[in-house]
Amino acid sequence: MLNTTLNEGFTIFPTLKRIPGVALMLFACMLVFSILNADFLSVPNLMNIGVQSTILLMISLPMTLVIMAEGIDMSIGALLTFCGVIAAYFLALTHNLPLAICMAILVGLVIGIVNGAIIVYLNMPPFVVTLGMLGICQSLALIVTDGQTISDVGNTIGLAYTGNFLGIPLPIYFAIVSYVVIHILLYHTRFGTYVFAIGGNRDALKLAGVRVNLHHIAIYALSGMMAGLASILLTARMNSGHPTAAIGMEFDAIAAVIVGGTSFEKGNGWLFGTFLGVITVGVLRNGLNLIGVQSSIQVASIGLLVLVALLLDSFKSKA
Amino acid sequence: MKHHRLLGTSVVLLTLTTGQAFADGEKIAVFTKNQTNPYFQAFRLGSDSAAKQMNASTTHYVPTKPDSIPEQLGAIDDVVVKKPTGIVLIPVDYKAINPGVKKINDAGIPVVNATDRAEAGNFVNWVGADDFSTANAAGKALVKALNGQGNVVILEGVRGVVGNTNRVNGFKKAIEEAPGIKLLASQPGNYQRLQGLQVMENLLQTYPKIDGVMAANDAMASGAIEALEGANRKALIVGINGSKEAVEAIKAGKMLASGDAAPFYQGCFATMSLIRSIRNLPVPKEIVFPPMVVEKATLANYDVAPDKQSCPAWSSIVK
Amino acid sequence: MTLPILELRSISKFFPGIVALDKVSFDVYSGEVHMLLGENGAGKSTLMKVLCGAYQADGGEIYHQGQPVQIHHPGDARNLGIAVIFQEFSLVPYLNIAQNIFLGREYSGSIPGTLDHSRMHQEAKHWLRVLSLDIDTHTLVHTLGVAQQQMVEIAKALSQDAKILVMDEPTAALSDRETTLLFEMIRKLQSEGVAIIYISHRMAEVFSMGDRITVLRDGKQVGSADPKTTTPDELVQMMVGRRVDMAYARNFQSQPGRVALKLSHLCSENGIEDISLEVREGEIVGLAGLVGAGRTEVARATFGVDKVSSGTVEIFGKNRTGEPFQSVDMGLALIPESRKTEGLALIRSVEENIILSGLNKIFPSSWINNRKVQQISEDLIRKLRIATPSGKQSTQLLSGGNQQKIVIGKWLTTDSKIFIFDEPTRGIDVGAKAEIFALIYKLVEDGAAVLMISSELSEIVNVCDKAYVMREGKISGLLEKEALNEENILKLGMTDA
Amino acid sequence: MTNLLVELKNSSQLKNLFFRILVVVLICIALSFLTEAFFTTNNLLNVLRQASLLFLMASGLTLVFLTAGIDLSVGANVGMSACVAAVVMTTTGSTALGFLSGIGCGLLIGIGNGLLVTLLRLPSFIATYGMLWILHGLTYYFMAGTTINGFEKSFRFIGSGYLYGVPVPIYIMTLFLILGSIFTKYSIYGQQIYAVGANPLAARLSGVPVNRRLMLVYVLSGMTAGLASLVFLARLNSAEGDIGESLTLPAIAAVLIGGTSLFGGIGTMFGTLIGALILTLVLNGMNILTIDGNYQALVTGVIIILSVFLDLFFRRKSGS
Repeated sequence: MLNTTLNEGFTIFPTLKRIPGVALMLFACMLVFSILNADFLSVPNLMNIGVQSTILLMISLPMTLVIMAEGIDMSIGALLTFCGVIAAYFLALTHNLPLAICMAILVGLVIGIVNGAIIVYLNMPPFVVTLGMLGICQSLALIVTDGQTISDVGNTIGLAYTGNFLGIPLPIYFAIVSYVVIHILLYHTRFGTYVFAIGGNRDALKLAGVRVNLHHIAIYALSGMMAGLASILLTARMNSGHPTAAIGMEFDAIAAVIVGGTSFEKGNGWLFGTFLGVITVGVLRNGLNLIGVQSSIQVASIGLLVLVALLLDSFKSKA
Repeated sequence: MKHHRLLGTSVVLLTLTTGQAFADGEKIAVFTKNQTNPYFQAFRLGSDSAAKQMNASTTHYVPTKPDSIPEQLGAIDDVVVKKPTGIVLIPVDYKAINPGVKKINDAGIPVVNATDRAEAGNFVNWVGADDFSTANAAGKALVKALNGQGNVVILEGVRGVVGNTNRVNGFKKAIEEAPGIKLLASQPGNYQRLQGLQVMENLLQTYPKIDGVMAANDAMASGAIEALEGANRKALIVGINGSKEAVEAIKAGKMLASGDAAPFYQGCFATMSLIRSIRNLPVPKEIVFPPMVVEKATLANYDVAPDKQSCPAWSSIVK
Repeated sequence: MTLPILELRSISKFFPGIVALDKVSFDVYSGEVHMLLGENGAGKSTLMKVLCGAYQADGGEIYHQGQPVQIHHPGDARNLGIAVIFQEFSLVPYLNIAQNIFLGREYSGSIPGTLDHSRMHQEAKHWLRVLSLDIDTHTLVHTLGVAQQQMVEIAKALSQDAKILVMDEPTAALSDRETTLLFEMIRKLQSEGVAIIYISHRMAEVFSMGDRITVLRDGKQVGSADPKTTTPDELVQMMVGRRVDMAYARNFQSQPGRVALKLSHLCSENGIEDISLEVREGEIVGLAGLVGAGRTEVARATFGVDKVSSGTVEIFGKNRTGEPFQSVDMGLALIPESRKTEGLALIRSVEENIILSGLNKIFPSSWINNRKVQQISEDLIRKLRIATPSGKQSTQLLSGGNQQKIVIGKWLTTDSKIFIFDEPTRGIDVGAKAEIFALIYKLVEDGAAVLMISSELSEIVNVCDKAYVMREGKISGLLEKEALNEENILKLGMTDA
Repeated sequence: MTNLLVELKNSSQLKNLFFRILVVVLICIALSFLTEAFFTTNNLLNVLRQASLLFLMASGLTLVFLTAGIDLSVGANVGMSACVAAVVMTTTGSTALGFLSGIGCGLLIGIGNGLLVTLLRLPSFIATYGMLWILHGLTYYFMAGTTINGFEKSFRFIGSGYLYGVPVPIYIMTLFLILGSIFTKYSIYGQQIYAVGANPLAARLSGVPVNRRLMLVYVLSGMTAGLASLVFLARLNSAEGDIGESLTLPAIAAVLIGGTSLFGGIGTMFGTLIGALILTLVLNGMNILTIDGNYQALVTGVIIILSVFLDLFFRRKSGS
């Protein structure tokens, strides 16, 4: 009976067993890097980590919900790329920022809904559907840009990434807002409750007379929409649209979610864990760069991070 | 030998007052695109060698995912925090890098641009080979060998990468100039060996008579060699980069020529220029390595493996 | 004479290969407790699922206070004021008690779109108090024990202040105290005019609680009865039909041989303590007790599924250690409680399932000879009278009885000497039941040792040579010869005895 | 009633397989109408040879899928094994040693994955993903951006040689297809692997040594990757770090298109072969029709979704 947790609100204070390996890893990394490099704990550097983690965080948060609902979204990286290209495309075309943003989010939303609809109504494995969608988005991005970089986007959108408010970079606000919003969605709304239920006991939800399918699709819609939103930052970051910018990011997101203690089964999810997962990867990359560790070692250490974090968990659950 | 050929080359020179500074031990951050392409390895070795000669030290930053723009931008953020004495930058994408360059400039860190010419930003100078004329020279070599008669296919690199566009155009120019040469097809092989091989295999099926192959890099060229051997067909092949394997292939008579972008020398002189400018020594605004072609005649110059080479004296090249 | 609040007329429901409900008519009035009786697999649960909108009836009509109504969707059922306490839990493991109780009926908070957690927790607390259940409503249900989960189920149903309350064997997992509590609740609700449909096959409850009794058998309605005028025996007659004795017919005397299975002071990580028992060749030993008393855990620990924390399992004097496959090599066989989740690879064929356990023994070369596989499976299909068109049939298309036979048949391809049956007849129609027992007897006559777990006292009493009774993870007694009767089992099994 | 269902099922299984072959045939017919260059012995052999590389990677993966697992490290495995083999061959000059080291490397990686999944009970998806990064890191580190090339003719033979006018990789593919099918269908291990995938608990309670079988599957997958790497090596005559990476997702796609279920217990080697063929045909067709490369991923994606959908559709229709 150790593992009893306040399920809404105070998830930031997990009970003993819920402290995932990732939290320990994060702590360890912070410790090591702050010893090895003076700049690490400097405010601008911490800002850096935050800013760099934002995009990944924005797609990992909804990915948490998707995985809780015993699904997976392999298309998110390609979708992020595609939306970014769309944003850049419309900026170059009309130089109308709001329009571009709307289009990007709209495209993300639509593709998310398509994913969800196929998965729920045709009752197909999410992995397959989204893997197919991955290819489709990849192509669409190439087709829209014909493989070129779209850089005629003006300077307004760039501010979304470089600009800051009260001395804090805008992306940080993006991150905070998306976290808070999705936290509320998950822990303080019907939708959130049903996310737990769809993964945990879909029949129970049906018997409770809830329109399960709609909520199930909504999860993927949310995932797509967040990708659209994040794509704004992606485009802003490069101040251009590039057809292969975020390819493969879905894996980073999935890894962050799993490392954060969300499991593929029974709707067992933890949003804050995902946050930790994302930050840990960010800290690791940043720290290794500061120390100037060879890139090949960086590659290996990311793999180690993922495995060790999970091993810590599996040992804890055995102990 | 090779130095002699370079002696003759005229280089635009921007004279500065030669105020000698004796400070050394500069920390140089070198950004390349990926860890797998020999081209960048040669570049890294070049800059290491140069730094060693001038008592400076280098740290290399390579995306963990090959050619990942967000990662390169992230690394730049981290490095700026670290405030190295100077930066040598090969942008993954010449447009998408802009925000990164801006960040470096804002931090007041001197930066040299190498290989792919960045769209904007203040650089100490640009060091690179002119992809267009290099490709054009290689193309011309092929045309010459074919006596201006025959069918040719082009294996493109990654669509949308400026280097690739220039190389392909260089090839096409060479073809246009020779009325007897017919361009059958120009298909992307994404600089990948396997893709170059399979694309070539498939093209061999469509076209019964292919006399020449122009590949945008040596990896695809050697892929093409394998494809031809596999199909028991003969064609003259040119590639670009003058890499070790190309040199061997040319020696073995499997390959006609390879346009030499002189990555090692680019590394050398990019780094030298940077250190020199830091020490207030004069540096030219541009160091462009003139088109050179590795072929039977010039093989001698290329017999040294990159890791055995060391940088020539600054004066031997820049007059 | 008022109208029944709910009336079903000749409801039918078909599944591939089975007629689950065959023209069942059934009604219930406000303020009465209508007992729905029947063996497992008689169609009670199906009928209930039709009531709550989980299934669509394939025929028949439903009337609510005389008005014809359609129940297409659980929502419809709720609108009619029907609340259900399910047997297999309808709880969400990683939601807390309050969220589960109000699943699908959440209270909105002051900020539009958000939830009013505090209010839900208050009400949840209220209902838990009513059931005198002392748990924090923030507890995630996957951390609760079976009994507690059942109580949450009940709280969930009660909190819907339904006009019609359907209970599917609500006491199955409950201790005595909880049971009496539940009964008090039912009386109270009854007095408030709630109509209660109570599904059970426990005589005691039927007579203490029921106002009316309807008996189902094999999906058919075999009759109604008034508890005041009928006797248990009559009901049993109705429930199992003429075959009542035949089901357990045991026409041989067992000659116990040497000790085959010996547990001494066995403790497992799943909460069984100091279990010691013996099973000899040629005898059937029962393991009785309430659900949750730890009988299945004993089986799992013996077979090596759960880790043994202390104590020993001896098979013909040899110590058993390690994984199930090692137990199998030592001649142990387990027919698990749940066929679908533990017994069969449902998407694979009958053949493949039957052959699975025997593979090593039948094909020592580890290369399979399909003709031989076919022979063996066809042979077993014939011997066990498994109703399947062919060995190639995928097992999920078969009825429960036939599936169970396959799970048993699996072990006839090995040279197992000791068989542990965990609820071998759960959810099987009476005919198949008889065949299964015939099988068990056959095994015993051939000198096998059998340990049988069953919740149906009559089975233990009629089938076993002796029986151990468990309570709260410990063995509370051994009953032999004339001492082996239902009263004694209940006495030893009762939590507060 | 059940009789009818069974007939339906059996017939649908036929339909199911038939449908896959049909797709291949249809693509072929379409292509041969579009260009005369397609339906030539040369091109067909060429397609088969390209498919063989994909199939070699996918065949091991199929076994993993049968146990409801996944192996994302297969591409990285190919890369590393190829480099190891190349180094050994160039340093010792012994083809045999290179061969062994290549397969050995794959095997070790397989063991690593197996341990992570069985002993430490990590979800295969994440375990093999972590493995992927580690392998890449090590490979990059030791290769340091160089490529090794120029191998013995005798070795090159397995990749680019011909036997009776047919490329050697095709023989290897056929061999793997046969061995794989025999292993899955006619060995008790194969049977047990299906059972483990279909219902691990039931398999365990039926006396199947589940962990050992899982281990076996990952080891085999690793070894196939190791062997595939050798064929790659011999084919490309050069080794570099990311040699196999571009084929990881296609290999997974091939398995899925081949009708192997993500949830385990269903699937065949032959299906995977067809999956590989379909993917290769699409690319080959687009090349010889010189269609813009931008559309390749699109077509592939659509094919993945469609084929799996039709597969499920038929299976559901069969009432199971």
